[in-house]
Amino acid sequence: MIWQLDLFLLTLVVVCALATITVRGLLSATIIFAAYSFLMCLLWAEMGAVDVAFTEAVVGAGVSTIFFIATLFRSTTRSRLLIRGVDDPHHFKDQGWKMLPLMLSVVTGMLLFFGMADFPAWGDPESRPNTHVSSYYIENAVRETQVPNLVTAVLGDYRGYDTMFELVVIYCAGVSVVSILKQENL
Amino acid sequence: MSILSVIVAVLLLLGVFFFIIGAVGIVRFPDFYSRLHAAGKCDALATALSLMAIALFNIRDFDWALFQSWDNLRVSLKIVLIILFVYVASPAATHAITKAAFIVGIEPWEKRKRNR
Amino acid sequence: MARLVTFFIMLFFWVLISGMFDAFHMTVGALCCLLVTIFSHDLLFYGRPDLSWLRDIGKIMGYFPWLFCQIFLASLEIAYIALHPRMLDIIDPRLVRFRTRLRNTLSRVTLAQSITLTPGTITVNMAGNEFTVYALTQHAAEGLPGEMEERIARALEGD
Amino acid sequence: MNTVFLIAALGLLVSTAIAMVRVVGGPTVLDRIVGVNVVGAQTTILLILIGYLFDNISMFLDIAIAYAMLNFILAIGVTKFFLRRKSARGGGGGEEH
Repeated sequence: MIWQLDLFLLTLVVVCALATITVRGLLSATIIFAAYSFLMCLLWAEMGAVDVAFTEAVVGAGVSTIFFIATLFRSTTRSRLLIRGVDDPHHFKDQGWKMLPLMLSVVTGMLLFFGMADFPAWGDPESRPNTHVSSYYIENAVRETQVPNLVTAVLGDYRGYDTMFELVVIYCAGVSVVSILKQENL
Repeated sequence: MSILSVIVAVLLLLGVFFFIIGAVGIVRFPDFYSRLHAAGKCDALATALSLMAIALFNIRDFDWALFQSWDNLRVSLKIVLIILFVYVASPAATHAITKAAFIVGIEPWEKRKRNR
Repeated sequence: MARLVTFFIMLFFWVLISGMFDAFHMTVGALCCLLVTIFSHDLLFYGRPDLSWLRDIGKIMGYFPWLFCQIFLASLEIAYIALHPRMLDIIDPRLVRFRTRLRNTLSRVTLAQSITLTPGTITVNMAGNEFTVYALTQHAAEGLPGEMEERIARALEGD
Repeated sequence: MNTVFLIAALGLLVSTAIAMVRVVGGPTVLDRIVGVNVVGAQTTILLILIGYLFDNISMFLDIAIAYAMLNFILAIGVTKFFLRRKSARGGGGGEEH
């Protein structure tokens, strides 16, 4: 965890997220979302969660972007093909500020933020998960599962059913991408 | 600080410099097609320079007798593999984007238009 | 022949990427490479089942350093343009069409990729032996196809 | 040497920020695609640099390879749909709202 990189990446991710929801044209939003995904994966990798980063890269940047675009090109929404759409300033005017959703999201965000205060510090060796579950895995995983890599042992053995259905989901996603991209009359 | 470290640092910072130039280029150039030139520089030169620096740094203490250093050599070869992949793939991607732009009908910026 | 070469290239990549040298992983790797070879041996080398590709690889390795130097020089030029305060006066984008004398598909594709890789020029279209290239400056447009075509012809077509 | 890598990573992030200007504010969708491509190339390098900072290069390298490929697939996949719609849209300006 390198705080300089963290700060910079978080700023970029927030900019990306804001741009995704404010930009006119769904295609543009999809492309910005792909950039968001790339940066998010970098953030995961930077915090040490390499497996999450890998999933984010493949699913977020690869599969979901292609899915979004395929859906956009097959559907007939009015704003689907805004290829030259520059963000026009009247966009917000006709909507007005919706007060209730704004209040709701601010309150929820505050609650989540307060809930974060109860978390153990990042990488704290004395925290509850690190003293109870991990030590068991560290001591017994090699003997019980014969897998040299600890993360693989947890994912593939102790949480085997979870991982299996995750793999089924990813496989289905791959098959659907292939079947959508193979359509001749797009 | 050995000579290798200096070479690695120079290559790496040169790569970062070209990345920054590429980013400035895609912001400053007037139309879509000229932005592609700047983006191509990022892919072709900056990626190769920085990856070469990292690959060189990875085999800094290569020793024929040690298994560990053979593993490092393998990692360096993987990095070279990325360079080769980028060199084959990025022109194809650029070509695809250019073709899409012609089909969509984005007009190139021309000098004559400004003088008129 | 083509299958054998494909198999060994696949195996090389397997070893490079996996890094495990015990019997189990090597066997799995060999099986995977065998399957890939059976299903798609005609993708890597089509219609050329002789050893001439080895010579080609050797020759094209001599071409890459020159290409890299060209990319470096052209990048410096683009960097100068991108940082110039009055950039719009310098650049003069234009489409250039020219015919190439290269005969193989492989060497033509190499030429197109090299042109795109060199900053300042992008191959827009390649129909038969006619290339359409989008150049950023007049200087970049004048340098086409020039030395690059000669070197590719020497490397890949044996002229 | 770690300092050099950290400086390089920060420089790369600065250039990512500059490229994001084009991604966020690019006038056309294709400009955004070019921007995303550049961001992807920078991210590949950045991942390997982070791998060095964590002293665990081989694990991060695999993600970097996947990144380099995804970057390519993204560009090809997006433009494929533009190419497919050649006949349907007739090369118009694309300003349908």
